[in-house]
Parts: sequence; C-alpha cells; structure tokens
Amino acid sequence: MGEWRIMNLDQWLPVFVVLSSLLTGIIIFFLKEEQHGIRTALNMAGAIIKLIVIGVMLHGVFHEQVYEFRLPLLPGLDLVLRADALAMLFVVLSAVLWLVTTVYAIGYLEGSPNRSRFFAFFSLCVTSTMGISLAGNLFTFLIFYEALTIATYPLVVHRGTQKALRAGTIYLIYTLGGGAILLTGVVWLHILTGSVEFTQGGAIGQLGAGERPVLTLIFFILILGLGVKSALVPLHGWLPIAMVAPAPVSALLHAVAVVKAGAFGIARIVYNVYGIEFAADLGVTFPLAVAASVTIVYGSLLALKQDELKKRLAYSTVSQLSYIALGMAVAGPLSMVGGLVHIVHQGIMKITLFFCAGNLAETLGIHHIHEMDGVGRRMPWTMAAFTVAAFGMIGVPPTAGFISKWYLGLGALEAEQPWVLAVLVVSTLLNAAYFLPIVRAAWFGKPPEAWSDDRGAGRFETDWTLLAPPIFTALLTLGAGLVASMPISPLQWARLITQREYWP
Amino acid sequence: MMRWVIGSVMIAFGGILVWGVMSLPGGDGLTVKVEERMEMSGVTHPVTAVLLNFRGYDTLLEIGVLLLALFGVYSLRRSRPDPTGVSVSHPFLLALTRLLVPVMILMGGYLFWSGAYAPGGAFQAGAVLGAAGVLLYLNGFDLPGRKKEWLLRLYLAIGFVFFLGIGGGLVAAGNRLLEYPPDLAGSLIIIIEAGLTLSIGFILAELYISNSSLEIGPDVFVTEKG
Amino acid sequence: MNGIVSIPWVAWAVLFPLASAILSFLLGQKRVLWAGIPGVFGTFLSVLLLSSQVWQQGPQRYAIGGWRAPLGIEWHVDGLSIVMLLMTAVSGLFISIYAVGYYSRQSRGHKHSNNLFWPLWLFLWAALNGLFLSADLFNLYVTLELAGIAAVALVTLTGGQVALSAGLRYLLAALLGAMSYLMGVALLYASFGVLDIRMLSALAAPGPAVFISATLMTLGLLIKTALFPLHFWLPPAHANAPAPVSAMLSGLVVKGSFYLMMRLWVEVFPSSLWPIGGQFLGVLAGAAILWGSIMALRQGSLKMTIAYSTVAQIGYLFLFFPLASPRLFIAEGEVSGPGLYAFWGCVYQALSHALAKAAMFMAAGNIMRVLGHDCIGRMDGVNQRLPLTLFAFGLSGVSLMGLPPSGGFVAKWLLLKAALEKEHWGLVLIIVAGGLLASAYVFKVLKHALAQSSQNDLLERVPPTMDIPTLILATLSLLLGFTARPLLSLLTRGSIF
Amino acid sequence: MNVMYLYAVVAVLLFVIGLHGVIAYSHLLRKIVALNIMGSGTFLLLVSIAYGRPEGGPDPVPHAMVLTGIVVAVSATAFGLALVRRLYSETGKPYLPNGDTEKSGR
Amino acid sequence: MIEALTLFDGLLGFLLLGLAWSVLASKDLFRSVVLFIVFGLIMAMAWVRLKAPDIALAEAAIGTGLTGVLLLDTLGFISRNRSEGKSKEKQGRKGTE
Repeated sequence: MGEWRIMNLDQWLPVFVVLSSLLTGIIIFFLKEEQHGIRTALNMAGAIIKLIVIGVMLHGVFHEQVYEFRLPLLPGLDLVLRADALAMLFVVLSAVLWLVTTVYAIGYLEGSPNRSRFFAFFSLCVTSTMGISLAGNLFTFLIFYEALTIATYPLVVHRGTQKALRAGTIYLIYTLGGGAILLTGVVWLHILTGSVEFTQGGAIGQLGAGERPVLTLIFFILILGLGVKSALVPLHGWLPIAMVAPAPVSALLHAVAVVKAGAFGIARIVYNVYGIEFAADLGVTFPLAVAASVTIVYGSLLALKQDELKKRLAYSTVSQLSYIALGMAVAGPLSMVGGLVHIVHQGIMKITLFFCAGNLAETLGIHHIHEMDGVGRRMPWTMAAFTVAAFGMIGVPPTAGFISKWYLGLGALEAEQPWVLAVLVVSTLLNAAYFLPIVRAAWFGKPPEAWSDDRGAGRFETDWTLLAPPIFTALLTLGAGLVASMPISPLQWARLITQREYWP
Repeated sequence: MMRWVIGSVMIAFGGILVWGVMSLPGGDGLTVKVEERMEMSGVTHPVTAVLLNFRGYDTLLEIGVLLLALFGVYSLRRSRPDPTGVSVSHPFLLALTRLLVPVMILMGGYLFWSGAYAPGGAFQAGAVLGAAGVLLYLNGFDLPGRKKEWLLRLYLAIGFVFFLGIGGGLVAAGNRLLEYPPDLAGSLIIIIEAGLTLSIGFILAELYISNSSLEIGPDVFVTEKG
Repeated sequence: MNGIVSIPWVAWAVLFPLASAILSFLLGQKRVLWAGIPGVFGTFLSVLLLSSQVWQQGPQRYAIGGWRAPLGIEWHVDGLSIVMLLMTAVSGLFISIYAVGYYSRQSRGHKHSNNLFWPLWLFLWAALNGLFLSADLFNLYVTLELAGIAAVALVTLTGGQVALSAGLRYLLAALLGAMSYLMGVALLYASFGVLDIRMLSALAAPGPAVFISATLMTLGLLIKTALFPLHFWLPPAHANAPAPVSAMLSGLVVKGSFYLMMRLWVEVFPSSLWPIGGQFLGVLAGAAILWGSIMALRQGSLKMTIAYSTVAQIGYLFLFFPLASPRLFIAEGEVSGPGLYAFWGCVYQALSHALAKAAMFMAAGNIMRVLGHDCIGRMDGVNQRLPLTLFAFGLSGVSLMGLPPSGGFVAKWLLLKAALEKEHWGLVLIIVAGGLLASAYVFKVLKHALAQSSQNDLLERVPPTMDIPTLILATLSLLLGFTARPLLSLLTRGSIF
Repeated sequence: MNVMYLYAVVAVLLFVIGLHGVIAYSHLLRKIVALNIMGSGTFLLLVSIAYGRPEGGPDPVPHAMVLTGIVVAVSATAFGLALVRRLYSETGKPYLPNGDTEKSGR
Repeated sequence: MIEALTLFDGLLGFLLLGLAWSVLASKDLFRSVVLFIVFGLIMAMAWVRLKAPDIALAEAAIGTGLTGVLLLDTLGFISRNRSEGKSKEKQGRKGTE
C-alpha cells in the first residue's frame, strides 16, 4: 500500500530493467527440464528487452535526463532505483555481457541436468547486478548486494559435487560475513546521517567535523564489507576456489556480477557517499590505495605460480580488479577515469579469457597450461580471442587494457603519487610474465598427435554458441581501445562521469 | 547437593512470597459491584451470577478446556472400553451401586437446581453425575449412548453447544456476546446449566473410563471410518 | 457494506473457530472437514474484516455480556492485537490447507493421528485469538491453559514414545508456567481488586506485591515462551509433532505468551522494573540467540535443527526488553527513537518468523514424506524430487537469516538500528552474529539437499496441497519485506491500550 | 482480617511446597500431584482475599475464578495422567527420559 | 470464641502444610496419593471456613474426588505392570529434570 502514484513512463524504465530478468528468472524456475525451447526464448527475450530499455535510458542520461523510481519500504527509508551516468556504465556492461554469456551458457550446458534451476538463478543473479548498479541509495544497494550473494550460491554449487559444495560453503562464509559487516556499517551511517542518497560530489561531505572519527571508522567498515566481493587481499580467498563453478558462471562472476559489485560499491562509497574530496580530506584514500597496490602485485605473483588455467585467470582477476580501487584511491580526475573505464575493460577482457578457457575444457578437456602446447592450431579462433584479451590484460596498445593503464598512470602523475607508476609497471611485467608463456605455447608449442578427449565438433573448431561469444568480446576489447575517442566509447562515458563528479 | 541448592532457593522464595502477601492491602474487591447488578443477572446466587453471567465467557472457555482434555485422552486411547470387560462386580458393590446411583442422580438434580439461589450448580451436579457414571461403569453397566458413538459425542458436547449457541445467537440477534436480555437471563442460564450438568457428568465419567482403558485394542475413531 | 462494517467481527473471530471445533468433533472422522474448512475460512475472513474495521475506526473495546470491566471481561483490539491476529489467520489458513493434504494420505498409515486434529487445532486457534483479544488477566489465564492443553494434545497425536515424553515435558512446563502466572494474577487482584489491564495500568503502583507478581507472571510466561534457559521443553516437542502441528507451534503458539509478556510489561508493570528487568531479559535473549543457533547447527536431524532455530529466533523477540522503554506508545506513531524501533522490530520479527518458520516445518514435512527420514546427512537429491519445497525452504531461510528483501531483514534492520542508537554494542554484535549463524545452519541443510543424489527413485509424491501452501507461506515471509509501512502503521493505530 | 493473612501465608507456602515438588521429584505422578498442590495454594490465596474483603460478604469473583481454576486443574491432571499411562506402557518408566532433548524421534 | 476460631485456623493451616509436605516427601507413592486425598478434604474444610461452600463442594467432588480416583487408578496401573519399580523410584528421585 506504498503511496507511489503512476507518473510518466520514465520513472518506470529502471524498474523494467530489473524486472526484465527477474520475471524471466521466476518463470524459468517453474519450467520443466525438457522445455528447452521456451527457456531459450525467454532468456533471449529478457536480455534483448533489457538492452532496448537500457538504450533508451543511455540516450536520456547522456542528455541529463533523470530516471528515478522510489518505493517507500520503512518510515524514512525508500527503495530507490536511479539511473545516473555511473550506474549506466555498469548497467550496459552487465546487460551486454549477460546476453553474451547466456548464449554461451546455452551451448555449454547442453544436456546437463537442472538447467531450469541454473538459468533461473542466472537471471536472478543478473537482476541483482542490475539492482546494484541502479541503486539510488545505500539501503537499496545493500538489498541487492545481499540478494546477489544468495542468487549466486546455487550457481557455484551447480554441479553438486563435493568440491563444488565445499567451494559454495567457503564462498558463503566470505560473502555473508562481508554482507553482515556492510549491514552494520550501513545502519550506523543511517543513524548518523539519515537515509544516504547517492549524490554526485558526495552525500555527507558537508557534515560537521565532530563526526569525523566515526565517519572514518564507518568508511573502513564499509570498505571491509565490500572488499570481500571485490577480492581485496586478504579477503580474496573465496575467488580462486569458486572456480569449480561451470565456465559461464565463473565468467560472469569474474567479469561482471560478484567482483564488480564489490568494486562498484567502493566507487559509490568513495564518490557518491563520502565524496572524493571529503574522503581524501579524511585521509582514508591513501590506505585504500595501498591495499589496492598490494592486491595488484600479490595477485599477479600468485597467478604466476598456477598451472591450472582457470586458477591463473582467477588470481589475475584478483590483481586486475584492484586497478579500479586504485584509480579511485589515487583521487584525481584522470585516475578516476582510468579506474572507472577499467570496470568495463576488465569485464570484457576477462570474460573473453574465461570463455576461451571454457572452450578448451569443453572441446579438448584441457584444464592445465602445460597441456596447451600447440592448441592454437586445433582451435585458432578461440586462441586468437584469448591472445587479444591476454594482450589487453598486459596493456598492449591498442587494446582496452592499454587505455586503462594509460589513464591510471597519467592520473598518478597528476596527483603527484609517482609510486603508483611503479606499481603499474611491476604489475604489467608480471601480467606479461604469466600470460605470454601461455600464448607462446599455444601458437608455437608442438601439438600432441591426438588431444586427450576431443569432442571433434563439426563445422567449426567447436560449437558456434561457444565460439561466437569469445570472438565477440575479443572484438569489443579491440574496439574499446581503437575507438576510444569516439563519443559512445566506455572511455568517453567514464570522462562524462568524472566531469559530473568533479564539476557537477 | 542439588537438592540442598533447590531447597534453599525455595526457602528464600517462600520468604519473599510471605513478605509479599503480608504487605497486601485488604483492599475492596468487586463484591459491591456484583451485589448492585444481582437483580439483572437472572439468578440470586452471586457466584452463579458471576460464573454464568458476569464472567460467563470464562466459563465457556473452561468447558472448552474440559473438552480438550477429553480429546487429548481420546487421541491417546486405542480402544473403546467394553464395560463388561473391566467390570469388577462385587455383589456388595453392586448392591451399593443400585442403591447409590439413583440417590446420586437425585442429588445431582438438586445441586443443579439449587445453583440458581444457593451453593451448588452445574459443576458440582455434573461431578456427582460423573461419579454415578463411573460407579455404573465399574459394575459393568453401560453408559447411555455408549452403543451409538454419535449420541455419546452429543452428550459430551451438548453443554458447550448450548452455551456457544446461545452466546452466538445473541450476537447474531444484535446483542453482545453472551449478553442475555435481563428478562430472559434466568431461563437462558437454566438451559445452559442443564446442558452443562449433563455434559460435565459425561465428560468426567469419560475422562475416568478412557483413562482406565488406554492400552487395549484399536481406536474407535479409526474403526469408525470405512 | 454498512452492514458488514457494523457486524462485531471481533466476536466472530472467536465464535467461528470454537463452533467449528465442536462441530468437527460432533461430525466425527468421516465428515470432519465439513466443519473444518468452513471454520478455517470463516475465522480467516472475520479476522480480516475486523482488521479493516480497526484500520478505519481505530481501536475497539468490546464488553462481553455487556458487562464493562472491572466486573465483566472486556476485549481490546488495537494495532498490536490486530497484527497478531492477522499473523495467526494467515499462517493458520495455509497450515490448515497443508493439513488437509497431510492427513488425506497419512490417515491410512498412522492410525490415531488425524481423527482429532481438526477439533484440537480449531480450539487452539480460538484460544490464540482469545488471547490476543482479551484485556482481562484471569481470562488470559484461561486462554493460556486452553492453548497449552490443545498444543500438547496436538504434539502427542502421533503417539510415538518420543512424542509422548516430549508432550509430557511440554505439558508440565505449560502447567507450571500457567500456575505461576495465575499466582501473579491473584496477587495483583488482591492488591487492586481489578483484572482489566487498562484499569491496572492506571492503578498499579510499585510495591512488594506488585514486584512479586510481576516476577511470577514473567517467569511463568518465560517458561511458556521457552526463552533460554527455560527452553528445555521446546525442541523435542516441536521436532516430534506432526509437520502441520510443528508449524503452528513454532510459528504461532510461542508468540501468544510473548505477546502477553509484552502487554504486561508495557501496560501493567511499573516502569521502575524496566532498568533491571530489561537488562536481565536482554542477557537471556542474547544467550538464547547464540545458544539456539549453535545447537541448531549441531543437530543431525532437520526438524531438530528447525526447532532449535526457533529457540534462537525467540531470543530476537526478547530484544524488545533491553531496547524498548515503558509507556512509549502514547502518541499515534509519531513517537520515534530506539524504543519504537525495538517495538516495531520485535513485532516484525514475530510476524516474519511466524510465516517463515511455519513454511520451514511444512517443507520439512514434505521432505520426510518423500525421503522417509529427516536426517540432514542423507538429503542428497531432494532438489530433484522436491524442487518447489526446497525453494520454499530456501526462501524461508532467507527470512530467518535476515537477508533482504525479507521480513526478517526489516526486523533485523529495525533491531540493529535500535541497538546502535542505544549504543548497546554487545547486542549489535549478537544480532549480526545470530544472522550469520542462522545462515550457517540453513545453508548446511541446503548444501546437503543440493548434493548429487545416487538414487533417483521417487518413494512417495507429496500432494499439491502440501507443496503449494509451503511455497506460498515462504513467499509471503519474503514479501513481508515490502509491506512494512502499511503493517507498521496498522500496528501503531491507536496507542496500545 | 488477620484470618485472611493467615490463610494467605499458608497459601503461598503451599505454592512453594508444590513448586519444590515439581522441580525436585522426577516421578511423573509426584510432579502432577505437586502441580495440584501449587494450584490449591493459588486457589487458597484467592479465596482468602475474597474472605478478607472489608465490605459485605465474601467477594464472589475470586470464588468463580477458583471454581474455573479447579476444573481446569482437573482437566490438565486427567490429560497428564493419561500421558503418563501411555508413556509407561511404551517405556515401562514413569519418568521423563533425560537426554531426549537432543535426539529426534519419528 | 475468637480464640477458638483462630486456634482452629492455625491448626488447619499447619495440617494443610504438613499434609502437603508429606504427600510429596513420603517414599511410598500409594501413601502419598491417599494423603493427597486427605489433603483435599481438609482443603474443603478450609473452603467452608472461608465462606466458600461452592468451592468446598467442587473441591470435594471434582478436585479431590475425581483427581484422587484418577491418581489411584493410574497408580494401580503402574504398580500392576511394574517390573523393578521401587529401585526405579529411588534413582528417579535423585534426578531433578
């Protein structure tokens, strides 16, 4: 009986974005296992409707149009969905990658059990991600952040093996713990400042100095809660273990849903809750920067030691994610651009890598790097995509990764924190050290006469539903770098956000 | 050891309680209020007036409790007891019963009737009837309605049904729950008490009988269904 | 329309269950549902209409027999009682539907299980409604006894050895509690010569007798509500009852005595009791949350886990006493501050727990029906056989963990807010830890249920009458997260008394 | 007046004795008897209050309460005894098994 | 006169307390049940003394009458098929539930 009246359609667009995957998810859950066609149709329809709505909103937001939906839940506490520039960045990313991953998953899970359950929770997972990105205040963010945890669990344990179940448990211990900490922080902040709306330039920047110590404490509580999902060292433990999930899931987990939710949350806290100036003024950004740098280097070092492909990619995720946090922590416009744009870039690059890893496992049963000699000859397209993404990760121009690192570097100089450059250089070297050998082996290594268990898929090197997604995302990786100067590129969008953040 | 701890705690507790009651004011209760409204109550005995009129709702629920206890016992019971089976007919007891039961029934009737103006009433009367029923049962006589399951259930429920029916009927008629019209109060109460006396008699007897025959045979309520 | 508004639904809310209870007994085994089903829906509807009356016209007082207090017994219907009545009506409705399915097939197997279920359950419902309505201390005692005996009889319906001893333990606890409560009533009546709660709240002045009676009544109600460490009777009773019975016991019955406790402390007992009493109860509440959750985690059987989770969740209810303060409901809901949040939080906790826990026990019933056991370790493959039930279990679990957007989350949010505002750090920790422990034991079950199953043979199907109500209740417990505002404003309709 | 206090004291002492019985003895019959003694104590307190009322005759309201209470007590006792009998015929023990709070049945 | 009455009251009180105690304390269950019935009858006297004849009747008939009969009956049942009764009673006595 919440008294929100029907206004113009604009107010409802954010809701549609959330519902488009929520409803599909619910319907799919009640579908029978065999109803393969309906399920696919629903998935596709949902994803495409979502993209269309988002397209409209993207255009609107670019022209300073406000889309806000408000549902009062408790006295003085509303559920708010608002589309601002930062939200759109994440929304577009998740929507696009959801479509791609759905295609991939349909091919990948061909004939495996419990597909209805899988796709249902897959959709719920994306729904929560949408909610996270569109959340207009901390309370709403928290709701979807926790919902994401729950929605992801069935995907992690999907296979039902002992290994999967154990991974699921560890995943929960970390994420629910983080959630509890976050809840405490949010409630506390709510008591101090009332409902915290996400506002450009920071909501509580103008609070009295008396609160400063408490606010500092709360800041770290919040970051601690978010750090788990964004895998800040030492809270990253769950991420490599969650690898047992089916490839599409790990792809989504690592590129978009879970880890990005954490990083995005940190962005919200730093920019829209505390406000970058106030945060810097409190002196909370430097510790964050240190934590991020440590994570970057440490993650890469661990990645270096892995022989299992997915494990190596996982640790690379741990490392790469913290570029985002670093970008924010350095506290300058340019570095902010770098951090934000990396949300997108890391997504498309990393999802490519995971698609490829999945293809190798599915088609040739390859799970380890030492098995990859000459695989490029057997699966040229997959490895081509892999190579592009790997170069992106290293930061080779003209890939997307180069753009991110370039802006991060400039930002570091601009903010007079040259030590950050050192971090970037080291990590770049490490990235090269753990990606180039793979590429080398794949292309120049000597292939075995027969692959261990070759599925020998017909016309292409593997099923097209498995092949198309990585190629597509690889092209995106290239495109994001090549057309970086064009207005619709992620980079320009990140600049737009930064501009509105610093000079609202 | 444990016992001593408990014991000392109890002694302390008792001491506190005694202190509490000694501090009680001999304040005035509701005596006056009851007396003021006696003539509207339809009866002349104050306790009966409170039981069946002023606080009739309590009594209604109380019959519910009595029935519930019986349901509970029934749900534990496996058998419909066969009186001849448990009969302990000792000639002397038999003669005594023959002598006593009519007297008891008379006494029950008297208690029930006197309840309106003197000590007594449905409960006491019902209790006496119940005792009579038990005596009969012990001598192998059958309680009326024992053969017909539904009839027995009717006897057991009739008091509650009257009470509830009158209460509900009054609500339907636009009165408040159990709000007797003053001129009808007397007769309504008599009807209710009659039903109560009968039911209480049967319930108490059944409580004993079912209790003493918990461990035999299949459940009657199960045998009943096809 | 006007006619419907003018009907005294408050009376029918008690008359309907009573009448159908006695009818279902008179009709006997074969026709029991002829009385049961109409009774259930009648009760549900009259509560619904009553609440709409209160929503529109504010609190009601109803002098039974036309005799006003102190001589007569009065009902008082305010926001709190209405919310409790609604809680009972909603879960009661779905539990009843579930029971129809449960016994329709059970009747062949277990002999003397279903014949008296309906009269007992309807009597129980009547007792609860009477409890939530009554404003008369002695009448409340009678309703307590009515509810207690009905509940015990329901527990022992299955008649197994464990159920019997559990039932006896429960009965003794209930009688002890009621007796101690009655002693308190006697002392209060001795001191003030009235039994009506509102009149007492005007009269009750601090004094030895009052303190003693407060202690006695509180202790009695603590036993009946099974607050740690007086919870010893609860787990076996709730775990060994038939599934629908466990659902109503865990979901509803314990709330009855808690509700009464809340009333007494807010309305009757002098405020000078709060500082000590509140802290003391707070300690017990915290202990209950931790102990109950840990024990739940350590159980091997599903129903025992759920039962111990009830012990923990009851702890949350009692956070009311350390966090709230006396006489805070004078204004029409304008009052703010920790007290009000605590009040809202606890009531909301009661609501969401009622729905979620009922759904959980019903889900457990389905699982036992299909697997033939409730050993958590051997639950592999439940997800293939009972996807809906498992989903329902998960949903109600979300509410118990207090994760958004469930009703449990709203409750936890409000409680946490109250605790932080009162800077009650210990309780803050416990609230958070309790949520985590809850997720631990819920996911322990889900983990085993999601495991790959070796055997896929379907032992027995559950009828949709068992599957659907479970899912509906669980979903409702989740949707409660979105209905907080209307419910809370209904709750604060008119001051409590 | 002091008659009232005398009986009131006896009443609360009966209550305590009964309570002690419920807690200290494990034989179920004793527990049930003890509960009944507690009940009698409570009833005696009510009646002594009624007797102690200054004006008019004894207060009939407590009398009515006690009558109700007695019936309730008998109902509970009867049901309890039935449970004891069934438990005894199942287990051969008139006691509550101690550890069964931990294990589940069915 | 008043003296006599107060004496009677005191006597009654002590009798009640003593009976209640011995009901619970007596080793032999049968004995304690019988004592309980006596206790009930004394209680009835107390009711009469306190001008509560209705309760006296009810106590005699329901409270003591039925309860006593039920207790005796149950006791009879238990002792009828008791295997190793006394020993159990002793060890049970120690446990405090």
